[in-house]
Amino acid sequence: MSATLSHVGRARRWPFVGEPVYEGSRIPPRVPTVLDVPAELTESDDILQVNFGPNHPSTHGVLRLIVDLDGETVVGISAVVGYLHTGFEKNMEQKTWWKGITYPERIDYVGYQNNELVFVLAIEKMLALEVPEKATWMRMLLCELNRIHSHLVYLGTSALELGAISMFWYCFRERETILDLFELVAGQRMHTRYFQAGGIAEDIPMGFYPEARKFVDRMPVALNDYLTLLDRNKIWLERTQGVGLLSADDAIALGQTGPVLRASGVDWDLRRDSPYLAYEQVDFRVPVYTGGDVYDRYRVRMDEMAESTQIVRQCLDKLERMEGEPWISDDRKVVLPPREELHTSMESLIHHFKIVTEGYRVPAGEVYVAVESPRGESGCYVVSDGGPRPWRVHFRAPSFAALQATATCSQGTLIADLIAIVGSLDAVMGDTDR
Amino acid sequence: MNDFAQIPGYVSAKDEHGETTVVVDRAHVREACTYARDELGFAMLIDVVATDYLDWSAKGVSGYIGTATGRDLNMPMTQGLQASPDAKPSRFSVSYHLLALRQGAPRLRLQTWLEDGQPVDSVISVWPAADWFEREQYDLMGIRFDGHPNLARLLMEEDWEGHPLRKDYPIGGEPVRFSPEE
Amino acid sequence: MLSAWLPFLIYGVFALAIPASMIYLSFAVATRPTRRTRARVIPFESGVSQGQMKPQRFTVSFYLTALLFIVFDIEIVFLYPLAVQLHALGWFGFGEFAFFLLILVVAYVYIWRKGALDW
Amino acid sequence: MTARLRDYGLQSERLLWPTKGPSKFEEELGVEELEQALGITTLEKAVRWAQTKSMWPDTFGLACCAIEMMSIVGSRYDLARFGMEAFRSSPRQADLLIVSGRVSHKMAAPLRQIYDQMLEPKWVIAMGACASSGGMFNNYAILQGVDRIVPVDIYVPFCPPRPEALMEGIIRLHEAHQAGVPPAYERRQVAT
Repeated sequence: MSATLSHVGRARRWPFVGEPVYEGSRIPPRVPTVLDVPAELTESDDILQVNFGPNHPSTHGVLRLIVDLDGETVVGISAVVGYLHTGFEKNMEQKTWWKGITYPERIDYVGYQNNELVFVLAIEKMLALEVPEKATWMRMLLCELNRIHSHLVYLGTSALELGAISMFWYCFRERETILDLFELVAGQRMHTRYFQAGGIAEDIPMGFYPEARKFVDRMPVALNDYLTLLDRNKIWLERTQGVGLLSADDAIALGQTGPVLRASGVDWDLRRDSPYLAYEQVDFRVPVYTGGDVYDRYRVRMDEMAESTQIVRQCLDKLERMEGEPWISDDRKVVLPPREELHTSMESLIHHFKIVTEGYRVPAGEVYVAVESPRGESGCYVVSDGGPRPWRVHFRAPSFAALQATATCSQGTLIADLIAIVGSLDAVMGDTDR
Repeated sequence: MNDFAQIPGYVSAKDEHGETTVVVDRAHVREACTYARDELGFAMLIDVVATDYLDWSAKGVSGYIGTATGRDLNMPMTQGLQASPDAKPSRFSVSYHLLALRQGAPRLRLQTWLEDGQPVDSVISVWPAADWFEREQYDLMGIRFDGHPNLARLLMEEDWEGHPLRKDYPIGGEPVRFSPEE
Repeated sequence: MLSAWLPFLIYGVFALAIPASMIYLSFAVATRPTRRTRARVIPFESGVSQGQMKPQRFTVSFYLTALLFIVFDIEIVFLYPLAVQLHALGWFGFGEFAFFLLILVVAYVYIWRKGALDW
Repeated sequence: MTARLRDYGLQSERLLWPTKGPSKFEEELGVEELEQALGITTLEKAVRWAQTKSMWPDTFGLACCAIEMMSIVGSRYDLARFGMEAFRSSPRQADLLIVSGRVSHKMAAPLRQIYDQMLEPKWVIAMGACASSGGMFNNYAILQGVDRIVPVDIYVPFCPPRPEALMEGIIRLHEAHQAGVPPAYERRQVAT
């Protein structure tokens, strides 16, 4: 498994694809997401159909896999989703833009900052609103912390499923420090609703920088703990290497993005290839592995955690030099005027009243914005008719595409490997069912 | 960037907020997608989205005079004059968001317009990723995709009637009681 | 005679009393459901079970693995008496034990090479 | 003579908030019903004590509250202090069903089947606003509150509830059961 950490340098081979994991394509011919039981097996009725149902410890959330087993090997699989369909898009059409910002966090409830960011970026793109630099850097910092948080939840739960139970407690120890940082900044551990159309909702509190520094120094040590626990653990290597193979072409054909794509050898990361926020001013490397199996997805996510820690460190350096800068844009048509200004100026009072009662208006048009969330490309397609409410909001869910690869990855594997594969695809059901 | 006129079934193209949208005739969707994938190099289908424009410009919308480049600050908001947004060709729009894995991440939106009940060719043969995307749009918006091997409800229950994301489908849920009297 | 068997008798009484009390308590203290007991009967299939699973045929590889386990597990029964009397038997006992194990190792290597162990 | 529930050993309010008067659910229950429940043999009390100290929850993680429910098992909040760290995955071995997250209509039938397959005595905690009342999703897809299909013992507010909030709910449940309050399905004569 050759590992290449491709640098952010100008010289770049597009897109670097290592030696193929298997020849041809393993996508099931009839329906790409359903693996049919081969004909000769269906007559011999020792095919056992098992429900990896909605309430199953190893499917992260309410995913249901109908698995046909010949003894221990998986010969047929089809995923049933929709058990957590919450009708986000219908609800957001009823809410004004301002109120709608709190919905996207609940979609992908593990990488919630990135989801909120994608909706806010879509609003700002339509409004052609420029955001102060301090807000951009703070958003980037929180999204990277959220990426580490999401990879820690992935590592804790999928290692727990494969028997490495102590990993759960190790990972959740670091996760608690990240949630403390979120709570320090925005007052709540999850779903912080800290991003506003035009910047961030509040200024950065006093004690945030030293706390974040402590975390950034602590994280590499913790990452080293996880590596010593897992990387030379024979059981872990045996259970993950060579399991759930996905070649680069199949990954691109199935619309995979994020760690699953980078583990199959395609060098593609939105933060570097179509930079948003201030990612072009930050130096980080994109881990790419060519094994295309569960082990390489684990290694991509581990390296990403290390890279994200470096990004957080650079954001902290930049932010500490930006004391006293505005943290939200001063365009009164969209952003609430500060409280004290209301007592003195009439216009601010009118703006305040208009924004609070009716909500600010976004010019008519349609926009698609994509962001590199921990699971892959999380996009937001927004159509506005110029009124205070969005006409149509659609979220492109990376987990939705990731689950389409279950049929391709789990061909001929044992049922125990199926748990490792579903864990490695890291699909969050809220994201899949929206 | 080569212009998109050669796409089979090409109707019109527009460039807004830095995104190119090519409107394609409903009957040529599959050829257009194959052309986009093979000649233009859009290797990845990111998303299939259906939008319902039922009574889109029925009631006026007082708001900013939205210009192509976004809001025009010195043009005051319409004081009460109901500016109705521009009419749409027909009720439903199905947009295919494509992404090319190349330098600069070029993106393209292939858009087709159709009325209620008109089917669209499925693009599963072009990108296998379209399987669930199309099933979801069929389930929530009621767009039929011909040639889809397994077009069934994906998110809602199998025996659910109606397509929830349509504009004429009620939001459901319950009226909120703010006081215990009634 | 009784004194020789007394410890065994006490051990037997305890071996009977503890499981019996558990069984009795689980009936005496349990609260019986009165309505909707159909759900108790059907198997738990993570929430979506339609009813009794139709009897399934299991593939032969399960049977093979079970047999191999039994073969290599029953030898423990022969080692218990040896362990108890090892000081009396001395080196002769140890030799017998080694020979006994040698046969088993040969059998183990045979089935290993035959590939009966991998699924 | 209306004896307070507090006199029967419910200490959680007193510890946390000494000046607090009787909590709402004491009035809701009324003393006579409790009097009758408490006039029970000591074996019953011992059984209640045993059941309280090893109430095993069912891993019923639905949405964002499941992530907070997971962090309760973590080392900082540590549900093991209440004898509850063994999250059982099958309802046969679970006593407590923590409905953590929003319940969609498609998930209602499996939820009800899992609740039926749990053995008595069983309890339900509706964790979070979405499980208690549908939360901010008042639409076609979400069940407006899980008490439409299962009798609920404890409602935990917030979205998502902090681990401390869920533990407050769990402590309340333990104290109520220890004090003799019957589970929800008996109190409300609902199908078990």
